[in-house]
Amino acid sequence: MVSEKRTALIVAETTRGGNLAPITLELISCGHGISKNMGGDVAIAILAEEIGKAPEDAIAYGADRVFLAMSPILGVYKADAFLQALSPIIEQISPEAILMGQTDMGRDLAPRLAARLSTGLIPDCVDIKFEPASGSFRMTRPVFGYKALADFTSELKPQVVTLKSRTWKPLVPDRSRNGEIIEIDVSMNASQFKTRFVKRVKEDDTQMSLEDAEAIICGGRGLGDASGFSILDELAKALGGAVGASRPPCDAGWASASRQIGLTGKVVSPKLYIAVGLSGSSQHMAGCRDSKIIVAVNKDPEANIFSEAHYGVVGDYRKVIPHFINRIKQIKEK
Amino acid sequence: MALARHIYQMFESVVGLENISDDPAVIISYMYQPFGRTHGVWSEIAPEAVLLPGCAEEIAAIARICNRYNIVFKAMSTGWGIHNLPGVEGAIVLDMRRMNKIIEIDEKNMFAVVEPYVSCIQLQVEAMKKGLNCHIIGAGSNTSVLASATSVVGYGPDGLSMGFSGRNVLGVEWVLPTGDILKLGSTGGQSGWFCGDGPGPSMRGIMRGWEGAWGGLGVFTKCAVKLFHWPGPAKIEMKSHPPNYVIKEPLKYFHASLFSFPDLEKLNEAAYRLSESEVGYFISRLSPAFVGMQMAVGQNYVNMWNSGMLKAMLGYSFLFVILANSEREFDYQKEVLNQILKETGGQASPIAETPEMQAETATEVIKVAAVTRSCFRGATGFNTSFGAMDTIDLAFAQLKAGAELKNKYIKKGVIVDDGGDNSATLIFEQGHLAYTEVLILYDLHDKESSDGALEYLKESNQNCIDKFLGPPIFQLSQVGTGKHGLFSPKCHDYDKWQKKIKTAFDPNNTGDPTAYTSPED
Amino acid sequence: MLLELSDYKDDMRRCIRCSICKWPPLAQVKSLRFSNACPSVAKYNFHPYSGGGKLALGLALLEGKLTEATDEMLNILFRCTACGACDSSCKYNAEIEVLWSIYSIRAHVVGAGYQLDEHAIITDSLRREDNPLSFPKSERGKWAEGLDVKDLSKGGRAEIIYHAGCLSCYDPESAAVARDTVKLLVKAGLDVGIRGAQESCCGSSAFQLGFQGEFIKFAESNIDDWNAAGAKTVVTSCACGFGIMKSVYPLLGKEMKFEVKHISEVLADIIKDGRLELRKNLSAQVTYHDPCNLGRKSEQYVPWKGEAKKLLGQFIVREPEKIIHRGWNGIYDPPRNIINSVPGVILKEMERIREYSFCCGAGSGVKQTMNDFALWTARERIEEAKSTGARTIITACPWCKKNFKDAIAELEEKVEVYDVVELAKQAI
Amino acid sequence: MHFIVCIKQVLDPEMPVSSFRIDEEHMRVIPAQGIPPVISTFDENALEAALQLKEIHGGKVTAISLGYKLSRPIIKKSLSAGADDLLILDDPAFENMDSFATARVLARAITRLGDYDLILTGRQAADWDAGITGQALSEELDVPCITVARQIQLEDGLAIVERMVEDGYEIVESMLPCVITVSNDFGKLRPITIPGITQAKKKPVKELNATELGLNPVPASRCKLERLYVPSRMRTCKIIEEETPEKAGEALAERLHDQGII
Repeated sequence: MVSEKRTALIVAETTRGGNLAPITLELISCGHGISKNMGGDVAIAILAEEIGKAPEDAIAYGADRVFLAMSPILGVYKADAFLQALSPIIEQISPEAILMGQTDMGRDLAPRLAARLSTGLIPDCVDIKFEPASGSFRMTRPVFGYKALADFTSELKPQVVTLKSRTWKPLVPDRSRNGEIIEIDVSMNASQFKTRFVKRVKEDDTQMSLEDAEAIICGGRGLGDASGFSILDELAKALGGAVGASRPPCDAGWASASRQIGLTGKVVSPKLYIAVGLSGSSQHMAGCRDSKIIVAVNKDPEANIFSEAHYGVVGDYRKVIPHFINRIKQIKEK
Repeated sequence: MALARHIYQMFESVVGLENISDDPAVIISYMYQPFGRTHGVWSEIAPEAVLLPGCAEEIAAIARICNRYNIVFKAMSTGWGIHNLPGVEGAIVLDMRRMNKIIEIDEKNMFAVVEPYVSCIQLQVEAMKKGLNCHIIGAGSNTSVLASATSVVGYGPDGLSMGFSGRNVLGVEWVLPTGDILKLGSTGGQSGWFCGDGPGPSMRGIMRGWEGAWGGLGVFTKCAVKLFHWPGPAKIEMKSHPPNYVIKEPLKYFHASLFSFPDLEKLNEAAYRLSESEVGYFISRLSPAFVGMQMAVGQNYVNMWNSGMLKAMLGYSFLFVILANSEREFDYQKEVLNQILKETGGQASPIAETPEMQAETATEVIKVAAVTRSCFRGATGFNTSFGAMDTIDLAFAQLKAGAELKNKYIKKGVIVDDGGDNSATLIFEQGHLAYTEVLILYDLHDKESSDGALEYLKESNQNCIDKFLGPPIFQLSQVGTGKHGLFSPKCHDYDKWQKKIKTAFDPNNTGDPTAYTSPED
Repeated sequence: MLLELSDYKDDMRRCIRCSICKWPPLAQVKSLRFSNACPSVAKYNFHPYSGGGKLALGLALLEGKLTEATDEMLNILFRCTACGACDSSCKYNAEIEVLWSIYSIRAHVVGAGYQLDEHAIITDSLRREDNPLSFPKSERGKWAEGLDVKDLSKGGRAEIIYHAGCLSCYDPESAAVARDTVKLLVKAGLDVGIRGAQESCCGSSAFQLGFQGEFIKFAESNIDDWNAAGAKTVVTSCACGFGIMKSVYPLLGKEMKFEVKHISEVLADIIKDGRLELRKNLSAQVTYHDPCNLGRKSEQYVPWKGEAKKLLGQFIVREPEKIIHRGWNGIYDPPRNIINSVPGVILKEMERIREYSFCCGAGSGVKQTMNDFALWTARERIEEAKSTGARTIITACPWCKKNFKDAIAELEEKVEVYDVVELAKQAI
Repeated sequence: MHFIVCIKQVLDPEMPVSSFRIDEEHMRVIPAQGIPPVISTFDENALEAALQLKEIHGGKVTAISLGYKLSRPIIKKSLSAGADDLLILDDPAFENMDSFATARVLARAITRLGDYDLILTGRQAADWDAGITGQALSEELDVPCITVARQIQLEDGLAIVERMVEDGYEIVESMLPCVITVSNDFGKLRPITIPGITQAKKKPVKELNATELGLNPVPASRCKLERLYVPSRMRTCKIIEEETPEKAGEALAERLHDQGII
């Protein structure tokens, strides 16, 4: 049964216990927007070992059709297994677009999927519009280390896209929505795959990962020495965020290299990014330029960071930050 | 057709791996030759390779290889000048830079023996340490002593007292196009280089004649040139800073004066009287534009020119320099000078008399270090016309004819408006010989200006013939192909004799014919 | 603003091929033996190795007569210390930017992806270790351990920032001189601070070798950091850095709230107004070597961008007027004043001095990548020094001193080499 | 063992922001004077991985580079670092290809090279930051693919790989041959040395164009670039002015709270 309706297919990401990961809600919200001006609907493929409230949540957050593929092998993400599970779903829907997150899974799976479907892929997309005239999509993504943006279109269908996290706001859940849940039988066994998952090790358990943190406090050369980072840790706790560093502190050994934010480090776009004692070089800004709100604390009014920040305080961070923390604590208690 | 590998390797074995190159970057850099061109800065013909020979024997070996494989070769020293590159395809360049020794300065017999890459300034400073001075050509002291003595023209304002390069050359070591090494004059054994005409027929006339063979008759590897008594100090200290270094101490018995005359005829007459009186160290008629461009550039020069001050001061004038060996001689020469001026109505301009101007003039007259300002700084392209070496009268006739013709082109706007009389008139051998080089400045990179300059040069040659002004010194060898066809019939068919000499000295045609004999016939 | 190669077209095609760039300004030639101005053409002889020869290459690249850079072309462009002798000789009679055309040809060629393999070592080191000498960044502050001076990398501000320079940070001998320099400044009561472990390269070798991208990053971050530290004066003893900070930093369009000075200027002032007394009698005959970057190359450079209009027929007038610096406004007298203020020391000048000084041979990466050429040039200069009768060379740059000492090591007749600061210290 | 490393020549990602200019009409970055192209930073990590594996397991490292008018000195840095031979695919047709076409051309060249044990690429190119070619290449060659590796071990025909994930790392095994894309956490490429440069001059370099690969015309790009521009981030920074830094800290907290940011 090949549906004539134009459908946007979401590939869901689930957490342990079978619930939807935050990125999936953002994907559904984006898919909902597209399907509206496409005059179509939103389908979602949930591939997992065990299913909690995922299908109901998916419908509540805007999905119309939920395709469930259950298998112990799908408990842990593995490209070959996910590709095999997805192909019958895609065949059945022949969607206009397939949306994934620009996440560990999306970055790995999307290129393989697009290659198999011989179709186009736009990774790390920050904007996607359906153009009724041409019947194809116009997508925008950052390139050249966030120094530029590029718009693409493509005639090929389905258009595979991975979306940058925290770009779309999830819809307000509406438990009264109704949607169809379709079970897909998946028969696969481990021996047929050439790769094998061994284990997953959680690092940095003390701190939240930089990619997920809502707020990031980043320290630079201006901290002067390693002791500066203890002040930033305190601020991070007060805001429930994580601490990062630009390259100089990592080179000087004040912070671990895994905490480095920048072109050759991690790329983040939290809601709030507080840059303390860092000049804002091009390599560093490439890692945080797309944060929603950037606050800069630096003693040099001419520092480049002030040309990229929304709010700024010119002064010595050792005097500014402690009082900033106290005030936050007072506000939080109220 | 690039040089065949085995031939390249032969040359390599002669001069050594690091002294030969045919890399495109090296070749293109040598092809940058703006001097004497009318259009652009690049030579049309690319040499096959550039070699840096170390001595006469190496050049002889190179010549023998060239004879066997029919390859044209031509030497260049500083590389500044017309016809530095061979004018035919498949030729090689011998850059003489490594042959830069002063073999000897013979104080007693007052001559120096130099290799091709010794420049006038280098010889001058070494000679002055022994109380001697050398003639420096008008173009500047960065030029090679040997080049102007053996192969290319060689005139300069100090010729009044020191003759010109052609007259100063004595013994010569000459690698013929065939590869034989010929020694002219008294260069054999212990008899030294003091005389240019050894036993047997003298070759000097054949070797260079009037204008030189421009590298068409092989390579001159050593030559002796006359030196002259230098009354000044052994070392000349400079003071002040660029762009005007000036001698620290004034020169004893030195005086430079700038005489202007009511008209050309009076200037002409004074020229005769001055040169026949056998006084003076340096004489040159300097045009207002020439002096103006020496001192200023860009808008400052234009303002100075438009003010008319230059024309008023230097309309028809001579720069005349006295440099005597003793007080009595100094007074005598000044006496002679004043008397001639009185009789010809010459006025000495007061500006030149100040100590600063005396020092500045002395620096430029002795060191000849800043001439390029007047010729090249104004408009990229520079050329000379007229200039046959003849009587003083003819020199001034050339000046008049040149000014007239130039004004026609100035009105067309294709050359720089330098008043038309921008030229240099030099006098030699006590007034026996003189000439006027009529200079034109134009823009090498502006087609209209380049075409205009080329047209002017052709018309100026025709002018020389129509008005019997004698063969022009530089144009003879470069305007269009069939170069000598225009002048040779009017000048006792010299071209035929030159071809006979070329064939005799260069049976396999390895010497570059371009500027010496017309290549095609 | 750093101009493009096409902006120098008018300069490159106005070379008249007069070869004056191969000699000192003619009026200053004093002997045949020491009448070379350009070490490159003096050693390699082919015309392209001279200033004018390189301009022809630049024009050929611009006009498409040369479509790619051959290995020999890279040799031509980089077997050259960018000492600027050709520039000051040519400018005696012309208004041609020879040195800046060469800088621009190098940047053009490098931008197109051509480079000498050895230069990859320098740029890798600059990108990873913030110095061109492949020493670890973590050891940058070692030279100043235990030194009684404000370390601004730990915060704080200072009136004067002493920028030691890469060689003074990593080369033991130069480091010793740098320590003495700091002691002298502190002794003279100046409010001086150093940036210790956070000091990074001034970018001068990157700029001169054509890697203008790397240079801009170092220059911009230095200007930011020096401004932030509230410095009124930045003092360095490295002439290479000084020359580029004076002539190129101002072109980046960033406000520089400080003045750049060479240590010899500061030292000469301190001695003149009595804060430092040179009492010991050293009774020595010395000669002084003018480092190119301290002298002619430290003059302010004014890039000209305008159009050439024609007056009086074909006479070319540049609009706006082209401001030409001829190299004589560099730092020449302070080091000489220091030498002359040492009792018993007699200064015997060499033939090639001041704006027509002859290079020591180390500049723009030559010491690191073509040491044979660096030593050849040094030997030429040492012979000239000996010709004055002196047996001690005083200079004002660690690079010159190091290159001279390396060359002297191979000569039998020993000659002493001291930085001008060492001379002053010996005389206190 | 035979390791193949794909290295791409890109515009220097660490060029100063002030020199980064785009020609919107031709949709390309205007090459700046004095800023040479570089080997993409992540591809250098891939090369380091190959060189380390070769030191342990022996064998040969082949570097492959694909593009148009590639700069030989820049690409040959791979040989100076230690690669044994270099295959340069240079053709006008290879200019502006997308990742999938690039994967197709690389796959054709690799199959021509004969057998291989491991293909290593950077996790993404430092210019268009796509991160597709490695995975597409594994599909073209029908071999497994492991992405964003930070450590690789080889044991009896298996690759045991630590790959980066958000909150730590995964350990995954794959049969050989396979494609592994390497992350910068693997570690920097070893510094270039003079001996490395002199040896590199003697190492074999092979050049092929599109026709010699039998791939003329090359596969068309699947997505069409419509516009390339520098987003104007005209942010006017609101500076919190107070008499003392301490007061400014407090005022900042209040301002962010009022704006609902904290």
